[in-house]
Amino acid sequence: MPIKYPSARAGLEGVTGSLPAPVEKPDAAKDRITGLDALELGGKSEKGSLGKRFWRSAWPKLLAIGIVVLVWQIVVWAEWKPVYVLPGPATVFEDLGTLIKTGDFWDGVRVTMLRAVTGFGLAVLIGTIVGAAVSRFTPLRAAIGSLITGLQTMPSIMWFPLAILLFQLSESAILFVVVIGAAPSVANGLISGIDYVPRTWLRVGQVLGMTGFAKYRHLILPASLPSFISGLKQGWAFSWRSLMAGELLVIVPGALSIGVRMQQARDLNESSLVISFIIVVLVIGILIDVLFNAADNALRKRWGLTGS
Amino acid sequence: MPIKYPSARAGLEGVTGSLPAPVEKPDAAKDRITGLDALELGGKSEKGSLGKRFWRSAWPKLLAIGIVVLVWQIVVWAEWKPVYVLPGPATVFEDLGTLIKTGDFWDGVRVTMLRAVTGFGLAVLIGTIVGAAVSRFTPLRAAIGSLITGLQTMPSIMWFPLAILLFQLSESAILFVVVIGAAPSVANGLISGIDYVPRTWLRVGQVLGMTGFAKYRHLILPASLPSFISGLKQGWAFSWRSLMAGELLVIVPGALSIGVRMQQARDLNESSLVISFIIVVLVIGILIDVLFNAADNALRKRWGLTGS
Amino acid sequence: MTTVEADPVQTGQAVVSLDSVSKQYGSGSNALLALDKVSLTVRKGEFVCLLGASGCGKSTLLSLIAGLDKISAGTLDIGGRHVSLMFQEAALFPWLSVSGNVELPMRLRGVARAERKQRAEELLDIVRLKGFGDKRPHELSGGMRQRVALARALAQNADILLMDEPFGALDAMTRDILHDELERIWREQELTVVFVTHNVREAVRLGDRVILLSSRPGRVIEDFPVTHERPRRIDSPEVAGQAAEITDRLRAEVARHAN
Amino acid sequence: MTTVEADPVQTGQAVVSLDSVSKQYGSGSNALLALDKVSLTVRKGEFVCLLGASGCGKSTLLSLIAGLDKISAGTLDIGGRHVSLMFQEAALFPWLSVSGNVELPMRLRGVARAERKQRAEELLDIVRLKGFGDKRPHELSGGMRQRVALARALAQNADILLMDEPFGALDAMTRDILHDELERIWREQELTVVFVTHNVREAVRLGDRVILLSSRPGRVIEDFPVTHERPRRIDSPEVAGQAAEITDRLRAEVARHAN
Amino acid sequence: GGDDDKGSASGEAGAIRLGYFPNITHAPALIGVKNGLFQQALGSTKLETKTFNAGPAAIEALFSGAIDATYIGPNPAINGWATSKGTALKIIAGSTSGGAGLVVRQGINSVADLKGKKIATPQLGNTQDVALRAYLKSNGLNADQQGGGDVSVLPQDNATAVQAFAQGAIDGAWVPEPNLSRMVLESKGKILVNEKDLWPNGQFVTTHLIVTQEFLKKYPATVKKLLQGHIAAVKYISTDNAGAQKAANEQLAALSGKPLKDEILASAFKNLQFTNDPIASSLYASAQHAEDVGLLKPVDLKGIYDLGPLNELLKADGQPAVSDAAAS
Ligand SMILES: Nc1ncnc2c1ncn2[C@@H]1O[C@H](COP(=O)(O)OP(=O)(O)OP(=O)(O)O)[C@@H](O)[C@H]1O
Ligand SMILES: Nc1ncnc2c1ncn2[C@@H]1O[C@H](COP(=O)(O)OP(=O)(O)OP(=O)(O)O)[C@@H](O)[C@H]1O
Ligand SMILES: [Mg+2]
Ligand SMILES: [Mg+2]
Repeated sequence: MPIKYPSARAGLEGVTGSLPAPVEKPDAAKDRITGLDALELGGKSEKGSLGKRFWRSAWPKLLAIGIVVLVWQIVVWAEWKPVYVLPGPATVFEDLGTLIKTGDFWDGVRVTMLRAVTGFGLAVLIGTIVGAAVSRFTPLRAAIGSLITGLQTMPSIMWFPLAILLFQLSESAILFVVVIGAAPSVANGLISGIDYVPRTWLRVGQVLGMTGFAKYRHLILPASLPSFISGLKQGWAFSWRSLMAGELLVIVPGALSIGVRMQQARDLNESSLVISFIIVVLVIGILIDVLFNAADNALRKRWGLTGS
Repeated sequence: MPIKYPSARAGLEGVTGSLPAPVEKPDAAKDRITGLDALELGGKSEKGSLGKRFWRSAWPKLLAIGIVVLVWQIVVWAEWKPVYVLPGPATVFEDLGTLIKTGDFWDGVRVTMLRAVTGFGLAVLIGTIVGAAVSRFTPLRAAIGSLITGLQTMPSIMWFPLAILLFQLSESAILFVVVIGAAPSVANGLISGIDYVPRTWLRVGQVLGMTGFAKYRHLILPASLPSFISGLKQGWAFSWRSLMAGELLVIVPGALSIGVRMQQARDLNESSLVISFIIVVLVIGILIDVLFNAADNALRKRWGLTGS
Repeated sequence: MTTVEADPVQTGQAVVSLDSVSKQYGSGSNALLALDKVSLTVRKGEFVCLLGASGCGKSTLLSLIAGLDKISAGTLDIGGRHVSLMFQEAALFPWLSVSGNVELPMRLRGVARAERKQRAEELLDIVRLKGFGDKRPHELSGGMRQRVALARALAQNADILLMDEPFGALDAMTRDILHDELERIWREQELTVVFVTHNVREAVRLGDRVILLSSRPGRVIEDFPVTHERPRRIDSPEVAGQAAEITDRLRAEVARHAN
Repeated sequence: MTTVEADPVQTGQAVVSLDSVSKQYGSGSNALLALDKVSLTVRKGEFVCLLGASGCGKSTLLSLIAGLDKISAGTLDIGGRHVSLMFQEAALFPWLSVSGNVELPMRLRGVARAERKQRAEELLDIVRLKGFGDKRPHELSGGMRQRVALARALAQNADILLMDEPFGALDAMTRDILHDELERIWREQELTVVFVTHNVREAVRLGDRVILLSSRPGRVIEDFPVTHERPRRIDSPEVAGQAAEITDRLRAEVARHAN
Repeated sequence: GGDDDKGSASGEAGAIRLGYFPNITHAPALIGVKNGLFQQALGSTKLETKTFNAGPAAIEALFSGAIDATYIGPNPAINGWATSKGTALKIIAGSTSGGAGLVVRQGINSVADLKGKKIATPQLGNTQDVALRAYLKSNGLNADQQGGGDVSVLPQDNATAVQAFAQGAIDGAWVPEPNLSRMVLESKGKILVNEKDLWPNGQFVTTHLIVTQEFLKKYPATVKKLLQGHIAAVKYISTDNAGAQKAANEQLAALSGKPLKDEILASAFKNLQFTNDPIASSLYASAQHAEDVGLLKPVDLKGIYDLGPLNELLKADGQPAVSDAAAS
């Protein structure tokens, strides 16, 4: 197969003409090439104002949203289902607008996010410790390695009896459900990351005299970070889903958590409200993913994995 | 830090004595060393009868189970909670024994596993395609990359209205819930694997003229396999959990699926039955994890990641 | 220091032509000009050796020719020919056995199974690794891996073969053998070769021309034609003589850079 | 072919002693005897060079001494000394910058921040990479990475320094400079060095002894003491002379093996 | 809670933890909490409330000692009684009667038309499920527990059932209020069977109040005060129906973020009857039906009621006493 790289050359042939002939001062030449580079890499470079950069990453999202809303609206116009079953975008966005204008809603978001962050934090802590321990001690791995995935397949709802037994009807019961839902993912991500640390690095670590904690701190954790982050991402998804179920365990009058509101919307069969909450949950999920992605991208850049 | 490796030498110093002095025929020497190696590596080698190998991986599990059962029994004896809330192991195992002796139960397992496998298979297919597409096309990634994690955070129960809308109350509705629960994990695993394919390999692939499908077949997929497998593992957990919820959607006359039976046990507040089902679900989860681990170990062996 | 335009005496068709090619990594304060207006023409069937200090841009130049990186300015043309690049690191795929790695380029071309098995065996024999086909890359020594990478590059059947210090990890004897083999293949298949090395004698032993690059930024500073008749021997007085001459030039350049 | 017992003339304290050490990889039909009853003593402050064909077991020997692999038979003793090993591949950590990589061994020893920053700069200066401290490993050329690995190995302050083809990817001039630096550090810090190379002249330039290994299985076949006075020059007639002698011996061994 | 031993000598707890559902069939609880009727009656004993979405969860909490008393439907109570072998709980008062029935789509006009149709119930073996199965059986139709038979009975939670009915995925459902009203008003369903019509006096228990036996034994005085609050709430509903509807709906809104629509609220209140009478006969009959259709192992319900304290209070208030006898 011939190797072609038209983009590389196409962009440059035009540029060449504008390059003045031999330049003596290397600094000047450097500057010019910097300029050219910026031009050439325009589509990819990290430069440009914050607004532009934001726009560049935002337009495909907006387009995607636009298409979904359009299709949805068409289906509604086609009257495939009665509007109380499948309300149109206008209705839903109106409801959503009213919803997010209430302070109650934001109180609920606060309550839920607080639980999510606490639970997830705990899950990360526990998952990391368990994952590190399991991948370190062979008998432990044999003993509970598979149990970790086993636990993960348990529907949150099955933990309710145990949660109530252990923590009564308290916030701790919710946290318990969240942690037990998310920690296995975190542990699994770490274990699989550790298992795939290249042998050469392990040998380098051994030669550098790394043992115990230092080995984890300076070698295993950074080397398994990519897999760990993807474990965290999955763990987040699990913890959020567990939380939505777990919040039904204890209902504190006052600020209503998202989980309760969602369940109520479902119980009341208010399609428009249900869809509103789907959107709210999606948006929160996406925002969190954006955070993870930022971490991931920073990491890939440091490792030299960006660019072709 | 001094580097010590007592285990390496400790084992050998004893052995040295039994080594006859200079041997002329290299083949004979080779054989002898093979023997010594086998001795030295006894604890780790893959040799030994199937039964022995099985026992070696099984004892820590059995020990762990033993400890859990013991603690449980002690808590029950201590009468922390009445037995109808926390029944003892004997009661539960008796119930479990009765349960698994019924043909109905196995029919249910069959129905559920069939759904799980179908749903998971579909999820893998869709997740792989979506993951490959997303990591390939930058605008697509910008558009729906984050949506994937967003979807994952959606509790399965929120998909019920949509599932009913699209598929009425059919098996397809269950599959829909399972697939939408699991596919994002699979896609995410693949995406993160692809993102971390070392740059050198990508460059080698480019030089070898890999493009399009061939590139995925011969480079991207094998290189991202570790992360992909861990994505599959997570995807399995999600699909199983979604299935347990999804099975409550449709009850097909004939055999009662595990999800329905579990829900019923809970509805009837039969602690002993609930625990029995927790055990059943755990065992299924663990068995599946063992399969994944087998794949993972084979992979690590091929990649040269086993041993120190 | 002015740029020396490479002007080969041969009259074959230009296969690789670079015209004031520059390559800059990074941007802003972090920018590094790796290659500065390099002009170079390699003709069909030529064997060109590249010499230069560590970090002067030799690997960069090869990856530009192979189309792996974008050039920052200038023009580069290889006329759509097939290029094969042997990297400085072996970069074998760990999920394939040794012969799997060698067979891969043939699989991609759709060569039949039996044929590529046989060809892979031939190639492993050429690089003196007969019987290692079933091993995994991690079971090989550093020099062995490099040789597998060579076999893989040869399996590509490309028109242009770019080689980045291919024999750096080999002992003198194995290297001598591979020199002979490479020369034979180059002749038989009328390959065009661009060969990076740090061993000046090796360059004179193999090359039709030896090109010297300066450091930071990399520029072509000298183009030595090598005219001794082939087959040459690496320890022959002619080779040693010209090598000494080139070494002096290189030494002067490195000294200049150090100041 | 009988095993030649290394019997150095020096009388210093034995720092590394191997007694009929064998190393076998794999088992059963897949077994490969990499080292066969290697006996070797390295004394305090000695600079020992290892030579041998590609795949003969040089890297294996170093990793056994460093305790990275288990020996299959025999005894090996380094008296619990600190060992530092510079691998054949640079093996830098991609998540650390260049100076981060160099500082790492000092961080592990608990050296204070300011001190290790300064020491890292010194070391980078020694390997001629001043100003590259903030780069990431992937931004370096192959030879530059190797030099960073050297700086990292030196930062370990070990008693025994094992080096696996440390200068394989360097041009002659940079290598000459590093020879001088390495020799200086070795003297000043009274290091014991085991140095693997394919460059016979380099071995004679640096070593107190040059040890020749045979191929498959690896055995010690010859132990050449190098007695020319230091400082030596790599292109001096004495070095060239002894190098030629050793090369002949090596060539004979490789030829024997090829039959 | 029950562990807070302040004044246990006088039979009074420091606090009582009461469970109920944010559901219109629990109106006395909603109103009692909203209007402070419980707290008023309890005096210095602190009232802590917990809400649940389903009976099994409430029983779970009761079993684990997370709550002391709860409003609950008859079937979870029977199940709790059965699994604990009559040691965990006692029914101490009635709360709600009526408000359930079979809603079907237009075009189904008789029992015979149900043949081959899909009918949902909230869960296998719950009150409505048993009622449907018993009704089908008495009309010569059979339905097995796996969803097969002449009529396909599908356990589905109320939200899913209402949704499925709206989309035509099921042909009907035997559900409690307010789902009943919602299916009629929103999805144009029609009531084929009002469960009321199947019971003597049109009365059958929908919700009642239970308490753990331990708490009852330890703090009889507190239980009595709780009952006082309950009686006051029931009384308030009968004296000021509009005010009661408003209070109930406000409490619902506080708990779930959204009030019921007025028309549904009104319709539901009309179908429901709030009474202190636990209508014991319907509980026994329902249990008997469950046994008949094979959904309940024979269970001795003797002693499940402890109506002594309630009757004392009713007497003091000049209301007629209620009975725990099988037939009234
Ligand atoms: N990906 C990169 N990002 C930034 N700088 C780079 C990158 N690759 C190479 N460089 C820089 O470009 C210069 C030339 O590198 P190159 O790898 O081409 O050198 P080289 O001549 O091959 O050296 P060696 O003989 O040591 O392999 C070096 O200074 C290096 O630091
Ligand atoms: N992990 C391993 N598993 C199996 N065989 C191995 C392994 N490592 C090395 N070998 C084999 O041991 C022999 C010696 O390898 P070693 O790496 O020590 O050679 P070397 O002398 O360093 O060669 P080079 O000069 O090419 O680096 C080789 O034949 C190699 O195939
Ligand atoms: Mg290079
Ligand atoms: Mg080696």
